[in-house]
Amino acid sequence: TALGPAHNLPQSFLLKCLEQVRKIQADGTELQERLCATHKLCHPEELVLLGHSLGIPQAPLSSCSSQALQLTGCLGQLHSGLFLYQGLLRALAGVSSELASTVDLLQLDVKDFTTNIWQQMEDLGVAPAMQPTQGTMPAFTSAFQRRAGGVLVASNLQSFLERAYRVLRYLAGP
Amino acid sequence: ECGRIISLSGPVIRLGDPITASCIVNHTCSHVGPKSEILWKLGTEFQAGKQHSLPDGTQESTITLPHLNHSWALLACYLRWGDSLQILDQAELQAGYPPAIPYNLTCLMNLTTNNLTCQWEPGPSTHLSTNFTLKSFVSWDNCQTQKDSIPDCMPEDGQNHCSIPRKHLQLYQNVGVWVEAENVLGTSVSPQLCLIPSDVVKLEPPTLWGLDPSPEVTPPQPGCLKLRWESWRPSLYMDQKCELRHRPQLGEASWALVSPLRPKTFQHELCGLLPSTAYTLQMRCMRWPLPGHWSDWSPSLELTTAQR
Amino acid sequence: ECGRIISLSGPVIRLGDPITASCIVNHTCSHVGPKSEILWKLGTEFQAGKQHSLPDGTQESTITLPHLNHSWALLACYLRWGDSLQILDQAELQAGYPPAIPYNLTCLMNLTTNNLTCQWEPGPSTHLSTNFTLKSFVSWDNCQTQKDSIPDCMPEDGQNHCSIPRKHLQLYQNVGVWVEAENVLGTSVSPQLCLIPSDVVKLEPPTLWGLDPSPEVTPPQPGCLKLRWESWRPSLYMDQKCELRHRPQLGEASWALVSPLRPKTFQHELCGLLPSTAYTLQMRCMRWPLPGHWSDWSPSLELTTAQR
Repeated sequence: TALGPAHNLPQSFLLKCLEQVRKIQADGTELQERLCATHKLCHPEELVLLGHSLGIPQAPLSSCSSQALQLTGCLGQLHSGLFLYQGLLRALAGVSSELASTVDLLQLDVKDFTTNIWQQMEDLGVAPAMQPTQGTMPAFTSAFQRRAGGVLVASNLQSFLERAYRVLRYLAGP
Repeated sequence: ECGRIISLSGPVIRLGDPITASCIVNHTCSHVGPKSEILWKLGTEFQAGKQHSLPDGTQESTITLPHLNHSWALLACYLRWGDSLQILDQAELQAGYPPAIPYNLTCLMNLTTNNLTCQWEPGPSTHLSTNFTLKSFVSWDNCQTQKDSIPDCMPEDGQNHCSIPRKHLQLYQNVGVWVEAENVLGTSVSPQLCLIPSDVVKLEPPTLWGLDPSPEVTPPQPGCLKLRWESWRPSLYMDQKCELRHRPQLGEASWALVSPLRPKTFQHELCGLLPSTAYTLQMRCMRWPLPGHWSDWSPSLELTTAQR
Repeated sequence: ECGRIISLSGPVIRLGDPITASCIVNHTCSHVGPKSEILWKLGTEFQAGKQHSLPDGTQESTITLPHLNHSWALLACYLRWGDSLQILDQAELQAGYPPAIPYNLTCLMNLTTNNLTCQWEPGPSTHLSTNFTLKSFVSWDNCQTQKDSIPDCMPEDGQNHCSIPRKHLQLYQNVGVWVEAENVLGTSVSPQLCLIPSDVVKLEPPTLWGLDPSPEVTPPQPGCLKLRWESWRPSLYMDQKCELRHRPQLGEASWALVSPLRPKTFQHELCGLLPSTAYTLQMRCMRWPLPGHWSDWSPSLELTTAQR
């Protein structure tokens, strides 16, 4: 059912989600700025070819589009997407000493947000019986690939969060 | 070995409790006559004990000290040997109290260090080496049940605060936290706090700037000031409300308050003030509408209103 | 994997040496046409390399940089793909120098910390991470042969001094000590010092006191001063000689020297001075007759001679 702003999500849950999205966006921007400053990897569009060869997956949010918003499906896709990004960020481990703490913080904040969504799905009784398991992650075989992967993952995550923010903003109402 | 102390009531006792100790002198202690006198020395004071012989010729002296009024003392067992006094053995006596219940436990989430720092009042001194441990766990209900464990947080020696690192925290879930105090005489546990880290974020004050006239900034009207502000950068991801207070620098006027204000603005004209008067302005912010604490007031900004 | 850099002359080279690198693009890199152009970017500057195809269709571009004039640079291999440039790989280039020979190695025995602290000059910067190690051994001859080994002393990052703990030292035996510097381009070794720790004790200055008249101390004669001194307490076990220097506070008189003096005296009358004149006095001491270094001069003591 296409839901207008009327839905059974608690306002405090939505406000927390909006705050968490902003926090993760800030973490992501920090990572992007450091990758640019430290390793001169500043433009994801220069890494499209590498992205293809590394096979970095993207997370769909089709159930969250404002034209065809499907709440349960949207929450599920939000959770799966965040869960995917947790895995991608973990695969970046060892990216470089300068970036390690930034990636760790980003991963912790994504994990917190994933937990919040899962808990809300449980409260609504729409959570799958089993927590999802992580699919195969790209294998970064060099320091450069981890850094380039960092740029691509951060850039994809920012656009994912942008779409998530729009639907959460819509659900939270004016 | 000629003799030694057997302390009956433990090396560490409660301050004020009596201590009983006995010292035995083996009959095999060759240099010693059968009826040699055993003496006790507590600190610098000699005392006699009750001395008797055991069937095998061993001499035993027992002493009961009504109450130890020092938290630490040396108790020595002497033997009179000719006209000298010989130390046979020495015991360190410690006295103190079991730990009081730690109280006033409070926690703040620090966005710079990303730690949850908790502090508490340890209560009166126990005179004994007492270890404090900050215990906590993640809970998905209001701290009735544990969802995830968190490693114990051991404060640095003598400190009554401890910081739980970000990696053990879930910022938007409940954390049950309490303090355990332990020494040789016992253990005590503080009441448990149940809090959500992101609700106890410690906000640093916002920053206030005056706006100098420039192409983009027209000079303020008489009796007005132009300023801008931004809440503490690491907290910008939080929705916040802020309040501004101002008063003329001179005189004893009380603060006037302007509230609520957005956490960030590039140009704000504050009017209704006395013309050509020097004003002191301060601002503070708070996470809102989600729960939070007020930051401290920002350092003062001094601005003078335009002349009529 | 579409392509990668194979740097032929190592990631770290001598500053000024040429660098040759090549980048290969696999023919399997599906999205890529057979004859795509490979470009290089050093820092922010694009450069073309010599490009050719290998029998298996792989494209290879080789570039030779005459000399690297930065100690650190990023070299990236790009592929022209449609109207965009795609990064295939990136290498961090480091250039610097092998370590110079450390010089001016000196050591002092510190009687407070009981460490033998040695310091040296590292020589010009190598632009590379360079580790310094203080090596030493105990010798019963003049450092020709090793009697006992001493563990390597690793200075803290960036420091050019290191302290050998007392437990590794024999204070009255020779110690052979030198510095080794190492980085990825090479190793260098300083000349070896051969010293006896107790001969290089760093003495702190003695302490000087004026003597106020009292029952035991009769007031000084006109033109005389009464004082006492004691050399630095931790060094009192050493025979020492000390020297005193004095001069009127006012005016430009040069120091007068009184030497040699015992390291400790309870009462010394210094005469031959101008009456009712304020004098500045300082003292220093040195281990003697055994070898040693002069301490610094003590802080000044101001005393005024009695009137005529």
